[in-house]
Amino acid sequence: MDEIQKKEQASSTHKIGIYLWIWGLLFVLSFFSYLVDWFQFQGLLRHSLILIFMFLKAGLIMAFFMHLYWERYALVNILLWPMTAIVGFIVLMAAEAKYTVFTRLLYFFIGG
Amino acid sequence: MSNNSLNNLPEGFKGMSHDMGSDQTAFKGVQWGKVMMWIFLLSDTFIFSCFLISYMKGRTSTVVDWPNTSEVFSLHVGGVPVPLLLIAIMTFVLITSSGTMALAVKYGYEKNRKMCGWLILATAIGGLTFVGMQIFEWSKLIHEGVRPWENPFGAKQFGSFFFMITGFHGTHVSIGVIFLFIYARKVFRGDFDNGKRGFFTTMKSDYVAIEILGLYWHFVDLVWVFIFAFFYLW
Amino acid sequence: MSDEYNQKNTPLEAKSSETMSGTSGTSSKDIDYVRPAELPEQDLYHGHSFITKWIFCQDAKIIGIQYFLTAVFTGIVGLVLSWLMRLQLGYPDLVPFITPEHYYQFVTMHGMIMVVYFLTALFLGGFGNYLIPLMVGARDMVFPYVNMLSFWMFFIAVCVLMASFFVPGGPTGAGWTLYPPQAILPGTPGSNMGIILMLASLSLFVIGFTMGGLNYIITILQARTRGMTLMRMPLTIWGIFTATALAMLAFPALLVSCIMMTLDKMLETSFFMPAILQAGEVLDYGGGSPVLFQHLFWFFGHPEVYIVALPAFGIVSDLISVHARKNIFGYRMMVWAIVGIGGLSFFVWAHHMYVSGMNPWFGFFFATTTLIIAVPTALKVYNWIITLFRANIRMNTVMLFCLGFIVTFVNGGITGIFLGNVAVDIPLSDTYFVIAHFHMVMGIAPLMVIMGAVYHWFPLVTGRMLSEKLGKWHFWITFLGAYSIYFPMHYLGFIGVPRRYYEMYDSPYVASATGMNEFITVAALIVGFAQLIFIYNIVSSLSIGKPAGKNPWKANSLEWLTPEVPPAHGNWGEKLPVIYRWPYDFNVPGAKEDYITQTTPPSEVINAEVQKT
Amino acid sequence: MHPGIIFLGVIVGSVLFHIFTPWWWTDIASNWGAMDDTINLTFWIGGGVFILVCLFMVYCIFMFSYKEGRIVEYKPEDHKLEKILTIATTVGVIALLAPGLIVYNNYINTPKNALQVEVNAWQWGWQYRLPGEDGILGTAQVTEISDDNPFGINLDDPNGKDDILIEDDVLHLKTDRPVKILLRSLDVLHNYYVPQFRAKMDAIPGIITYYWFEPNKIGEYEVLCAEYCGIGHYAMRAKVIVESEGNYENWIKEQETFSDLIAKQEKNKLKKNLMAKNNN
Repeated sequence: MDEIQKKEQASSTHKIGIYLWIWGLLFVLSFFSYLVDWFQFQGLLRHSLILIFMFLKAGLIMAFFMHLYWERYALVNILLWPMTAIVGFIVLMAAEAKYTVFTRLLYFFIGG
Repeated sequence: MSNNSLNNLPEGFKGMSHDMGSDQTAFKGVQWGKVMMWIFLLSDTFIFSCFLISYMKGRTSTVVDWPNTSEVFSLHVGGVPVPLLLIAIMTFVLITSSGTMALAVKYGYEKNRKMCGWLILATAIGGLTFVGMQIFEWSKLIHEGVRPWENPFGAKQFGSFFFMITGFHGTHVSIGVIFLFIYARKVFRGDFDNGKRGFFTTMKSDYVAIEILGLYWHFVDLVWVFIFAFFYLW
Repeated sequence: MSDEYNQKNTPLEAKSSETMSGTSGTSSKDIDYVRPAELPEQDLYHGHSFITKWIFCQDAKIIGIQYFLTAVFTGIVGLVLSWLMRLQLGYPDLVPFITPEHYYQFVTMHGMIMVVYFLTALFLGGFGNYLIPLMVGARDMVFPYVNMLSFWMFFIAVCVLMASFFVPGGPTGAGWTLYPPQAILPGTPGSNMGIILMLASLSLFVIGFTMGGLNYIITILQARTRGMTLMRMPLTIWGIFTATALAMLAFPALLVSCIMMTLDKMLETSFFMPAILQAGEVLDYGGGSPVLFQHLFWFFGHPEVYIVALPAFGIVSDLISVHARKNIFGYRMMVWAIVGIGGLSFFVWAHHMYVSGMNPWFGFFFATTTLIIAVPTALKVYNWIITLFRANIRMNTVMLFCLGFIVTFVNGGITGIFLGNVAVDIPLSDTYFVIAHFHMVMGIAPLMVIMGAVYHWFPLVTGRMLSEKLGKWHFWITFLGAYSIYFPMHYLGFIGVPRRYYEMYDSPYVASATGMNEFITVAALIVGFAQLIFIYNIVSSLSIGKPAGKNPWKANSLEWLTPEVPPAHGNWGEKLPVIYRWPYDFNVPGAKEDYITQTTPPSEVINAEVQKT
Repeated sequence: MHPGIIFLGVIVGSVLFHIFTPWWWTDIASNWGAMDDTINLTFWIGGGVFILVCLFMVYCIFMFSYKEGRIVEYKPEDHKLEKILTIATTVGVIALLAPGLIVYNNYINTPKNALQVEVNAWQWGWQYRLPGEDGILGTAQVTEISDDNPFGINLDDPNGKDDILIEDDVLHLKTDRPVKILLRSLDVLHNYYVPQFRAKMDAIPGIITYYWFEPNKIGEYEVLCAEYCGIGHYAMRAKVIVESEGNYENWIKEQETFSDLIAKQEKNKLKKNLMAKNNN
């Protein structure tokens, strides 16, 4: 057990600097995503900026605060591959939502 | 139980195939509790994803205008409306608490009891502040007439999804806060140093518990990142 | 599925290279080398009083039995409900108290009980708890306390479910799919307390199951004994593992839809509720989407089908191999098929919704993914029957149930291809063809496996054999009866009889089916009563059954190799077992006996021409 | 008796049942013969696989029943055989899928000349709306429905004025003319299903769904609700009458349009007002 703990410690106690760096980056990124709203960007620009900052933040939290960057690939892959199901669900539901709103507008309001 | 079987393991994808092909454990050197938290968080990710996907479907397919979140969630500072101010502060608080939690985990592994305990306590207070601000936000909106079943700003679903998603997230934060306080007490009492047995489970305490709690707390923060992006900003 | 990728690079040969590099020593020692233990011995809580030993027990074996008995109890309730339904369909007006309200309540509760509270709980909670620690060589589940909570959460869920029979308005009659808007509107029986209790019960079930599921997954991944690689696990464990992984990822969708529907019911939110005009009044709903519920439900519901099927696949593979005295054919392909089916099952859900009014273009996507899933499933069937080829088949009750499984599963699988292919599904969906299909493939087929598994593992659990004679009667009545219930039922679907009809003899072209409906009802009653033989067999064998002794079937897998039979708490006595091979080394050329247990070191069977490690 | 005999009996019995069954498809009365063809194709391929697999199983249990000392084959894997089986299955699956997708493509693409019929479904009944001379249905909403406006047609939509309203559950259709059924539900899920036409689709509140078919056989057909919709589900029937063009034209002439309905109501109102005045 000692060995394991030592190993664990080796992978879990990192220099305090890295945590402070990530922390700072998270604040900056949050501030940027707030600015997206402040400047009232619209359309594609707004959405892509929101997504970029979101994924950067999420990635930093997962990789460094949750130590995923230092975990072995077996665990990382087990955790990330199921997300494909979510991605598929999102894509299909987006298509479904578009279809729903299309039929609603067509048959309830616009006609023709 | 000393052995060197966990040293010199191959890294990267090679390491992955080695780990998966080996006996005893698939995740080398990862404690049971930590795997449990990870798999639980994976399951929880699916819960939040389903909530957010439903929200996407609901928001896209309603023909009534969606309220402008930037206005709905604005605060008046000196008579001037500042968009999303409260939400920005909440995000700030949650990220702060996430940072203190990360440091607590680090000091926990270094067996720095005092530092670890105080940082957990700071995290708990951050979480409590977050919940407090959420309560403020809810009461403000309720005061303005937003209800789960209707609201004066636009689509009915706005209130429903707002209360449901932030409520579910808030519940997660609250549960986390409770556990943070419990663990802060345990750390100060020295349970993790002397391996005191748990009250319910009768299992020995270990500093890895702090990391497990940390995983949960960071996950709560992670979810907030997505809620912030999709619900407030989009 | 996640592990799909990981497993890809897992050659079995990896072991041998490790063996070589492991130690320096004499050559005879070399071939028996197994890596030393990575983890310390598990810390176990041993109960002392009656309560901690038998009721709030942390031993996975006891929890497994608790799960089994609770699930069987709910299953019997479901069975009785199905009789009542069949009586109404076969002999309308014979039983006066079956009104349409009651009929729909029976339909709903029967479906929900059988799918969730019976089959899921039985396979994963029952067999999973009992077999996982034994088969992977662990002392117990990794979190015994959480495991205990899991059962009690399930127990509360069952209590809430049963309570809904006694509330005003009765249980919900919304159909087991609980489709809104009708599930929460007054036109449906039990749309007040009934549906709320149902949703609450499902949520509790999900929470309880999550606790158990974490245990199963982590025990399999992180608590295997020395030498037990993933590719040496019995297929039972693979099936249960993949099913649990699916459950962990699919149940969230159910939980979310339950929460949202509860809010729709209690707070009048409009998640699933568009503008609705009922009884001349426009209700306070607006803008919601009922199809969203169906998507969420089937995103859970289709993996759920495999949550029931995959453990059955796994268990039946083991039973066939042991009783045919031959290794399972294509073990690696079997594993890949299980994992592949599991992974794909998240991309096929909307084949339940071809005529639901979803985006019509989805039909192409989902028909394709669904038929892709048919390939690994078919391969599994081939491998089962190839295993029988040139084997030495014991024609006992267990094997009969396995054969019954193959027949019913192939039948149900092929009708599944009808329903998965979108153009074929359109005329058939929502008819009796669907009912016949899913009862054959996820009712009767898994039930055959459960019964076979009970005959197989009863000696392990109780130390006594079940009666073969009664077992054979039980099998033939159940198999022939069930087959003659569901095989003709497909043809009702061809005529076009829609499902969930309380009665329909006023339609001209259905009148011809009267005779068949009566026949099916009689068969259903007979099959139901035949289960009394089973129950009698179990109860009587507990005291008068032939003592089984150790390893009565001469099986290889680890659960039969415990020092005590039935296994005690902690399973393995002083020392954990060490594993040297897969569990299917039957009739290896050159070996003295027709089986080589997993714990037999290579040096003891030096003459056997073992091909796999 | 050897169990193999009984299993063989089950297989032979299944085949015989299939051959001699009196229960089979109702005679098709629409253009969806292709659906029946794909079903038959699936039946032949699937049924063949079922028989082959089961016969092989029966063969095995006859030949290899337990005998002490029997030589058992020890061959954990056979890559060649596995590959052949995989490819054969894949080919079979493609053969089943491809025609299905082609038929489905027809199913979701309505021909241009299709006659639109809107079916309104509620607990538990049906009514219909047909476009008038302009061939366009007016927009409608559930929230607009009232005694004066039983279909909830938007009053400011000019296309709706000449819509033909049929407040009855009997629908007449012309033979050999494609029909696009637009399904609108007022409360819960329903499904407008005529077994002889093969086609079906759910009616969902909140959106409009559709399907099409071309009736090609004169006669009366029973409509069933095929999606569970509450207590009255089993009794939710209607009737479709497929008739020749002449009869159809006669029928449609007798039906009331939305503007007729409005005019009638105006008249009633006037009458009522007059009566009220006279009484004063």
